[in-house]
Amino acid sequence: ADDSPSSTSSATSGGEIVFGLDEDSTGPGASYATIAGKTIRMAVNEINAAGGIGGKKIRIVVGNDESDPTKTPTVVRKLVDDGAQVLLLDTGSGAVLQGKSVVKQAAIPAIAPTAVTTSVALAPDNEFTYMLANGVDQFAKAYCGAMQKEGHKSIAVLSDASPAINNINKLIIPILQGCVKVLAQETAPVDVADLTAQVARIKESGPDAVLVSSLGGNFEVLAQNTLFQQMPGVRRFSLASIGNQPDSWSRVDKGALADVVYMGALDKGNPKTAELTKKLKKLNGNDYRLTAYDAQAYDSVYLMKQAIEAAGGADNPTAVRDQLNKISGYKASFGQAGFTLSFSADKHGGADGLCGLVLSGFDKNNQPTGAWPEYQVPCKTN
Amino acid sequence: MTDKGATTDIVLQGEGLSKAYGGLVAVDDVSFHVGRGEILGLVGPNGAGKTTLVDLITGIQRSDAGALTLNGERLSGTTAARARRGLSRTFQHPHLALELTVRENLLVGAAAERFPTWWRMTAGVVTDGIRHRREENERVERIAAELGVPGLDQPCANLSLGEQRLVEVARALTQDPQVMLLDEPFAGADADSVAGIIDAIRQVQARGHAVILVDHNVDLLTSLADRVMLLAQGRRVFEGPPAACLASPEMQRVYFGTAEEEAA
Amino acid sequence: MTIRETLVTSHSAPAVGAGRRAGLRRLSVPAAAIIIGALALMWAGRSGFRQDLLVMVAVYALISLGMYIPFVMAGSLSMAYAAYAAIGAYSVAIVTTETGLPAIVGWVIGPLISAAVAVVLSLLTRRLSGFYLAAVTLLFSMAFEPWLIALEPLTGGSSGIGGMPTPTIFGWEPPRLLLIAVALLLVIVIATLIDRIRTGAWGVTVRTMRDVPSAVEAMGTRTTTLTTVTLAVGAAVASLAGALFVSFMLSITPETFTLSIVFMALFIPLIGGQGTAWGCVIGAIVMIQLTSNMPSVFEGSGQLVLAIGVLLILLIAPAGLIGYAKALIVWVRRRFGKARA
Amino acid sequence: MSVDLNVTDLSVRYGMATAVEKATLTVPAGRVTAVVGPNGAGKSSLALGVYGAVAATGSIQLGSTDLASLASIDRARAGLAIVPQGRQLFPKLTVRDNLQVMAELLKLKKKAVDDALDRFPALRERESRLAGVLSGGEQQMLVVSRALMGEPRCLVLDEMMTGLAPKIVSGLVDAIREIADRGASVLIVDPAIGPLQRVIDRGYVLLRAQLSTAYEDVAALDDGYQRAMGIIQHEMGVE
Amino acid sequence: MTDPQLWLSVLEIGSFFGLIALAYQLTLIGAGFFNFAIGPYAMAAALGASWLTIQVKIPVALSLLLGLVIAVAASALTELLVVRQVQKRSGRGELPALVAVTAVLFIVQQGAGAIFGRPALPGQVLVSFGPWKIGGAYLSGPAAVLIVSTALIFLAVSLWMRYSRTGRLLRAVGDNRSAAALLGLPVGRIRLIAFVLAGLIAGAAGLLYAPKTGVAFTSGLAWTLVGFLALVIGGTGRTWAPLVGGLLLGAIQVFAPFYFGSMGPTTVVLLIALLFFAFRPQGLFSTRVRL
Ligand SMILES: Nc1ncnc2c1ncn2[C@@H]1O[C@H](COP(=O)(O)OP(=O)(O)OP(=O)(O)O)[C@@H](O)[C@H]1O
Ligand SMILES: Nc1ncnc2c1ncn2[C@@H]1O[C@H](COP(=O)(O)OP(=O)(O)OP(=O)(O)O)[C@@H](O)[C@H]1O
Ligand SMILES: [Mg+2]
Ligand SMILES: [Mg+2]
Repeated sequence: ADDSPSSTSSATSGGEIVFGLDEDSTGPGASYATIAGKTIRMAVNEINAAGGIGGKKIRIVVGNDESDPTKTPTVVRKLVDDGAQVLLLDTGSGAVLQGKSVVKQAAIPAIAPTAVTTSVALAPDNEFTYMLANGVDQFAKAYCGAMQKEGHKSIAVLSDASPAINNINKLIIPILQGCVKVLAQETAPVDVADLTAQVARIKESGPDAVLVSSLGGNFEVLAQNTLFQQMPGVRRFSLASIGNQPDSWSRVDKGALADVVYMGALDKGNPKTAELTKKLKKLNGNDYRLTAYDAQAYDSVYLMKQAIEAAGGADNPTAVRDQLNKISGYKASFGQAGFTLSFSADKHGGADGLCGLVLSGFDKNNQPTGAWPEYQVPCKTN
Repeated sequence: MTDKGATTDIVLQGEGLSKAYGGLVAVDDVSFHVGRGEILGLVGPNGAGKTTLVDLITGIQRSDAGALTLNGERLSGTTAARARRGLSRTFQHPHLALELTVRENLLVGAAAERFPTWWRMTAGVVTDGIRHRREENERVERIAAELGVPGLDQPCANLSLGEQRLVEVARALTQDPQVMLLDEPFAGADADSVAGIIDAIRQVQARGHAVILVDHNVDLLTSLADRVMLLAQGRRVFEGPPAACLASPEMQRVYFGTAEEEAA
Repeated sequence: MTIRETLVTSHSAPAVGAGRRAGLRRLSVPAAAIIIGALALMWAGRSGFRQDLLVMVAVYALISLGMYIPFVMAGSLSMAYAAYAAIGAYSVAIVTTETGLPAIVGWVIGPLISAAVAVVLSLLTRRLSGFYLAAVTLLFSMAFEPWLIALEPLTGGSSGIGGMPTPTIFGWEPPRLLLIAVALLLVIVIATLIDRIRTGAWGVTVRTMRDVPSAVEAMGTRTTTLTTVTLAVGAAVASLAGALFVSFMLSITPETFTLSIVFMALFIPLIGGQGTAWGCVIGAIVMIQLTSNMPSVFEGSGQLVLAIGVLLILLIAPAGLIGYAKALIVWVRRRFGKARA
Repeated sequence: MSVDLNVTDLSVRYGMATAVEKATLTVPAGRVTAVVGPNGAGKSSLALGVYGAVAATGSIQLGSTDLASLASIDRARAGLAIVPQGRQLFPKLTVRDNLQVMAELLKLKKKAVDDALDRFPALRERESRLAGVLSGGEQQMLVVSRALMGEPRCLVLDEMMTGLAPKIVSGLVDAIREIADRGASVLIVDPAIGPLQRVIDRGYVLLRAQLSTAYEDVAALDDGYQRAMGIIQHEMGVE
Repeated sequence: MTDPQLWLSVLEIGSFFGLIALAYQLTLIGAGFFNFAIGPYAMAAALGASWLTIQVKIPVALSLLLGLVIAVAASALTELLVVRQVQKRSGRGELPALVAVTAVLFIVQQGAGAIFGRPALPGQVLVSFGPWKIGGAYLSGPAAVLIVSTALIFLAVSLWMRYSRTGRLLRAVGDNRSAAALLGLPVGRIRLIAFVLAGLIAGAAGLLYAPKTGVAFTSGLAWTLVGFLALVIGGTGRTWAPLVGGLLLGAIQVFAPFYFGSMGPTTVVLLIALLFFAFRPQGLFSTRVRL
């Protein structure tokens, strides 16, 4: 390693702008963090090809915390030592939460593009930490609308026991209880081998619909399969994960996803989404499936760019942060057409209104069909 | 032959001890006693139940029936509890920590009395972190010298089996027990070791402690013991002074096998 | 005689009371450690990253020092050390954010709670042999995270506890470097103590228990109780690691200390050398180097580099780095001596 | 089938320690040769070295077969059998399986196992018990019985009589005599001559890794051993 | 406990746990320590087979076979290059070997991630049939195959252990390695056989189970842990013990949330395990000999 730590920050401020990227490239979050990481690099290349930010090229320095929160602080400081002037925390929610206080100590603006837990953007220690997606509390409103539309009076919830999901449930279930009866709440460990018992209990409670609340992965596959087998024809709602993890579609029994409505974030009707899709298909081949991770990663880079331009360079991270706080009405590459992102000193979650949320469905071949025709949340701000 | 055998006060007494494994009765209603300064010899053919009896006394095996008293008080509970009340033993096959040195193996015996309760064990962490007791180490060295234990700072794995057996005996001696139970200490020992062990046993005896001695070296056993008990198929078939035992027909029959040969 | 042969034959440890020289040597190792610690502080300087590396070395060293007595010496594999570290961390976090009491209270409470938990777990498995302990503590570790989440009013639930104040001493906020110096000193003190315990009668009893519990039992020391005590001591030490972590990182989440850290900590004593508690310290340094301070070529290879590094060390230096260094010295001396003779 | 065992310049080392230094001995067929010596003299190392269970240098000839170049299993198949000291058996296998393993190793018929069980009534009675629950002496019987399987041409017996009651010992002594009379070479290794007096024909004294020259009868051997021990004691006294 | 669906689940996951535990047990017998890399062997087999089918487009039958080869090779290499070497260098004591296989665990896991990719892949099946409805319960084809294969594998292994020459030698080596070496048993070869067999069984377990939810490189650790638990519950005394342990663990995992769902599944499993160990301190089956 370099033996002169103090030299780095001054050396880099000359000709380039340094983005620090904490990417979980080998840990449990690798399957999605690498998707976002790739798109972040694509966006950076795109900016550099177009002349950089204010004439300065962006350089990325990378760290890998393997979604392990014990490592996150060290990785963040390493990135700072390597001269990072802004940070992208492309790692698990738990890791981002552990990293928050270090980011604050280092006083460098950081966006967590793929974070799902709202507490990432909330106090304490949130002075320099940002996220883009809609807060999950807003999910509940969309679900409520959809459930009313389909006439569901009661639901059951099947969730994994991860802290992130626990956090989400704590926010959405009270709201859901305002519009439907929650008959049963079953949880199981993330790496559970079988969900038959949980589903049997759900079945006994006799709900009109089921909400699967999980980080995706094996758990979601197992949940969808088991629910499909034991309660065929019952409507299932799901969080965003299933839509963002193409690798799980082929792992679910054929046809089992047809009853699922998930909280997507992509709508072909959004011109910026279409534009990004085109770019990525050009880069990665025509089979490429755009995910919300791609879109959020892409937007994160451009949001940083916008803030740095406004601050007249990245040498003063606090100024960049202040400019980030002033961004408003940024047209996002995800969400329904017209969805925007804005930040302020006390709003570090970017989403404006509910239409970052796109209820989406699957067809009989487990392929996503895009925006769900039955119902979408209206795009009014709250 | 020594004639110290004026056994007035009884140290250890067993009453009706029994132990069965499935259908096999290893120890069958055996009663015994051993007094202060007395050496009780235990003989019997292979599989007679000698080791099992020692196991029952020390609590390594639970007896099916019977009771033990030590100095008039009931002796029961775990092996460790009985050891703290004053029993020490050797194993027929040495139980040594092979990776540790001879000194370390002996030190365990010398220090055992310091860790009787969970509280003293916890305190031991701190006190041993600060100070190592010289007197324990000196005791170890003295006993090792008396017995002629070689290679104090060698790992036990580097010793020959005979040397390991000697360490096993030495460890029992570091404890200064009320009753010492030796399971075949002379097996595989050379003349020097035998002499060392005999000396040690005599010293224990001289301090007024009791010894229960199991061995197949009958000459040695009978020359040392004050009283001999003969076991066969778990039962006590004879008990008495060594000379009487050697001369008894039971001994000839079940142990030396001469009577049987004649019958056959 | 090659180094490898030297490695095999120089295993035999020095005597317990090898005389006055041992007394001097006893102090020389901690003294060297203090000097190296001071050099490390100079090396870290004002670089936050390097400072963090030192903190992480201290954290890992403490966790594996916690495992040293029960695992290396007594041979009982507990998987609950992540939970103990978490308990230590949460104690400090809760004390500083909720009660307004000085952080030191958390530093005391955490180890006590951890030790109590270890005692309970060990009592529940006291009649079982080693692997059952591993299984039960494994299940405990798995169940622990949900408990942290469920105890929301105390632990902040799934978002954990953040916004902790930086450590102060009577209102004075000492520089971070000084705090790190204290942390390193703590590690040195504990390593010295444990290393001394190892060769004392208590430690020898514990090590004997690992191979021949029946013999220790037959000498009057209750092995189940002794195991319980070793596990409690280990838990308390590991708990300090958590307290240390949170004092520098200033936040803690339920996902911070997980099973994977236990697996990491398994490596550490073997890397450094299981023959002495200092192996844990050396091992922690190597571990942090392999996981957090690799040249960027290895960036993104994560555990792979670490695991390969561990294997190489096991193969090349079976007695750990310390053992290897010792053998090297013996070998050099012997060659040198021969050359003169 | 009667063959001599000839060992020349056999050395056994553990790391830097030398357990046996250039031992040369002959074990003639039909006779019982003993190696006696105090604890730690290197007797077991010598026995194991001959059998090939520890690394050794030197030459070992059984008749015309060069054993030194063979792995221990091939030495066993060439007719060499050992009673190792200590509990060298498989405690969690039944008595029968313990013998079965050896039979398979030596590629013996099934009957060999039954013959071995019948050698000691105690074993036959306990054939389906685990070897690990036997008494010390019963375990020793199992080990002896195992070594005598397959009519070995050369027997190495290390502390064979330890833990055995006099009744069994005298039976075994007779058995060994019989085996020797059949033409096998027998090497007995023990720290004491004791009850073996009856069966030993000739022997050597091993002292601190050094093997003496041969004593051609028991009395001479006993005498030589005692003198050697006397020398040690003398040295210790002087030191 | 009348819902047949629950019982089917117990059978299904219990079989899988049992197979993993059986692989553990074989190396435990052969080498005397817990081989924590068993889970990753299973994962590597399943992930490799899926990758070969999906990415390399090799026929399913061949890629399943190659999956087994991967597991066997991983296991055999662990023994030859790691365990044997480490034990040769550090002498007795299971600690270095245990730590070494933990390193292997991470190496296989990360290696599989690097080669076969980090996203999860669906498990592959040779022929797909089912699902069947049995008395209202849903039984998928792969689950049926898993259950039947498990029974056959256990039958074969227990017969092999009891009656075959190698099986007996394996037990002997596991029982007392130094005695085995002293007598000249081919210890190295027998241990290698144990590892190869363990790899084979682990690979089969991974391949048979993967169709349920697919497999990702991170599955290895999770599988290692459940297999370990199953083995500990079953005890190591009999060849069948891992299966019984696996089924018992499966039953706990299924029925505990069913009856005490509100308590938090992991806590219930912990409590039941504690109760179980309190009454059955040595697992279900164990062999004890004297000291
Ligand atoms: N755990 C056990 N299970 C079954 N049988 C046992 C067990 N322990 C001992 N036995 C049997 O009990 C009998 C008595 O054994 P014990 O070891 O007490 O004999 P011993 O008199 O010490 O013999 P030796 O002189 O050979 O040492 C033996 O036949 C042995 O096989
Ligand atoms: N594995 C080993 N490593 C190092 N030294 C050893 C080892 N085994 C034995 N020794 C040493 O070698 C010497 C000879 O040992 P050996 O076992 O051959 O003695 P022995 O004559 O059989 O003694 P005994 O009568 O006690 O069985 C002893 O001094 C012993 O300390
Ligand atoms: Mg006995
Ligand atoms: Mg010997």
